[in-house]
Amino acid sequence: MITALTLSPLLAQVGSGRIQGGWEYIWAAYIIAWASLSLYALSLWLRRPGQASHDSKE
Amino acid sequence: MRGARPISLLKTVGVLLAKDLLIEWRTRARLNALIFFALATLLLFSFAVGPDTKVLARNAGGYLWLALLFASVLALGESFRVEQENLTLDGLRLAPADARAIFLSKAMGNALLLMLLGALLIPVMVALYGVTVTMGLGSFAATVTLGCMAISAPGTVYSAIASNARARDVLLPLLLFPLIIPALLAAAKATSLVLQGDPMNQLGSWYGLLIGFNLIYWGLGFLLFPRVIED
Amino acid sequence: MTQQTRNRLIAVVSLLVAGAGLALVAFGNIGENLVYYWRPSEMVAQGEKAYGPTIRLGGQVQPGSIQWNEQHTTLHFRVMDDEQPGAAAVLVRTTEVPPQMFRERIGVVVEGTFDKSQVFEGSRLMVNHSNEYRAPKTDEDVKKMFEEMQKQEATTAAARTP
Amino acid sequence: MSDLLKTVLQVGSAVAALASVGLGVWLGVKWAPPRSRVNARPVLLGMAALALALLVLGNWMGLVWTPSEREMGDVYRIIYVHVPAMWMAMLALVVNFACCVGYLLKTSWKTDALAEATAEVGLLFGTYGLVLGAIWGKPTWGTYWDWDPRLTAMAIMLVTYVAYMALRRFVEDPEKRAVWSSVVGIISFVNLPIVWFSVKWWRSLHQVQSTPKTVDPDMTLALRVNAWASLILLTLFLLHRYRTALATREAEVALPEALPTDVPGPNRASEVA
Repeated sequence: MITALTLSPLLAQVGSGRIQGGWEYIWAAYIIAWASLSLYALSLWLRRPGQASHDSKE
Repeated sequence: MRGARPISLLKTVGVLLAKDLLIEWRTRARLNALIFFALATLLLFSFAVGPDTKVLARNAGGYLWLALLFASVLALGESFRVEQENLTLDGLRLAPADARAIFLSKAMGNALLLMLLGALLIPVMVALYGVTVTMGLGSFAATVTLGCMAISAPGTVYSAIASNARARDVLLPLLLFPLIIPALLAAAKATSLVLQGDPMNQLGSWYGLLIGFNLIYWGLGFLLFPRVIED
Repeated sequence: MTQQTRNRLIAVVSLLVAGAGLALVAFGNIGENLVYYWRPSEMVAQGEKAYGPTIRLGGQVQPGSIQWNEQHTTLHFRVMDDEQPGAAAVLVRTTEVPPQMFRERIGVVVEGTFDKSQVFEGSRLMVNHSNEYRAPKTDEDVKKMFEEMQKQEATTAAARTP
Repeated sequence: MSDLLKTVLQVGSAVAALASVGLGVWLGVKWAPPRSRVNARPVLLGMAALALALLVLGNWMGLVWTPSEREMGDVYRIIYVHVPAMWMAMLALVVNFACCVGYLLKTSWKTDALAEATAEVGLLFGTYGLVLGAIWGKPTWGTYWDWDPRLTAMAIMLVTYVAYMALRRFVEDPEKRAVWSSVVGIISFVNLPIVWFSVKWWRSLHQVQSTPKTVDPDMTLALRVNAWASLILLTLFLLHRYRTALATREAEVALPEALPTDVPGPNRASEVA
């Protein structure tokens, strides 16, 4: 990601004190959050009190 | 316990501790194995790091405590296995010995064992890693005492749990290691400071941290241990 | 005293011991001393004892002290204790590219070594953010600022690519 | 957005979340035993839909509606997912502690099942919250990870709860498992206040907790909507996990051959049913 091309404008702004862009971090964060939540929801669904064991008892 | 006149807690602790130490003394082979294991760990670190004596000397405190930690897992695991083989733990509970007395005696026994181990390892470490000791023996003793006590209190509770569980050899380190990272860190740092000198006067604070962890773990262990070994 | 009250008493006492432990960790002045980073004044006060080991130095960037050499990507700046006049300050030299938030007066933590030359050689430069989250003055300001920066970027990038 | 709408959003999301928690508790009592006659489906679907709607709204507010930050630009938008996750993790682990203490004081499979649920869900939120924090750290601090007191304490705490979950897996006897894991849970909880206060007690790279005073009102509102959405999700997760745990417990106690012979199985089963 950090090649000379992307680095050089970065270097020019040392001391500006403001982050520009960085949307890739934001997307990564939001995607990880949503993925964790939905994967966990899925795992809960798969582990739901089983019909199988339930039926066998009755 | 019911009805019978309660024997003083401290007295029970004394008796049990004497019993444990006697067992330890009579089965010296196991003790020797433990010492050998810890020494081998120290030696392995020096092989793993390579011949760079500067690195070895700088990290000596950390290696010492890692060796002690690994050895402690063996020692802690053994301390309840001994009781289980002959069902003595049940016997003790029927005696009736206060479960808290069992905790105190076991934890103190383990701490003493670890301190002995530490006392043996330190000269070896000094020789093996070529470190110079800047501070006195007193600070060394304080560090080893506090560190070993911090390992042994939660270690005793957890080894009582793990010794009855499936996969106990995995479970004890799994439970114990994360919990005592802060104590281990403090002990390792304190040891480094004792070895290399204490430019920023941090030693007292690391001791404070260790004392704090000791109070927490000994208090909680004392409180909760009876529930661990009840049936 | 019955057995039960005695047991309860012992339980309470052991809880108090645990609580005391936590209180000691919390308020035992441990944080004052056992620190994640040293302030410049503390480090300087140690004199020669601070020379050599890898330490973290933390403080604020002194206004007007930032010197950035683009060719060699070396950065010089001074880290000060606080804004008060006469506060201790230490010169830091690093070849790290600082995070974008780096500016005058911002909190920094530098990892590195200090020596006789009184220059702190930073091998790692981290920027500390406060717990304040504020919108810029107006949206227009931001837009203008971004446009200017982008223009500047474009020119510098063009100048650098042969 | 007008002030009135903002107030509606604030109050509305709070009421929705708190009502959902109430509903969750009620469902936990009525519906969680697997053979319960309560048909919880409409309520659950409603809560899930509400959570999803609030979450989408909150994320939209976080990503689009709120202004960028003075210094951090857009990167600060990670706050809207990082902070609620950490809050929920703390909340779940506090409930876990309460359950551990509760179980030792009064034996009940329900407490044990809830302890299992809270530890797992707390671990989920804590873990992804930690990952988000690391991602946030790269552009702002300049590093993903550093061993500052906050980060170190949090990492240690998460690993202790991983060990807690492992312990639950490794012990077959449900009664022993419940007692031992309660003990381990109580000991592990010691870390939580240390994590929370570490930024106040010690110098660290991590900033101290923000308050509404230090955050612009719009940002606070967006953060709140996200947090309330997370709270509903937490309730739903806990509810389902609790139900699963309770069913497992019931099955374990109902099969006498799975137990050591000296444990009185039947009266246990009757207590659950």
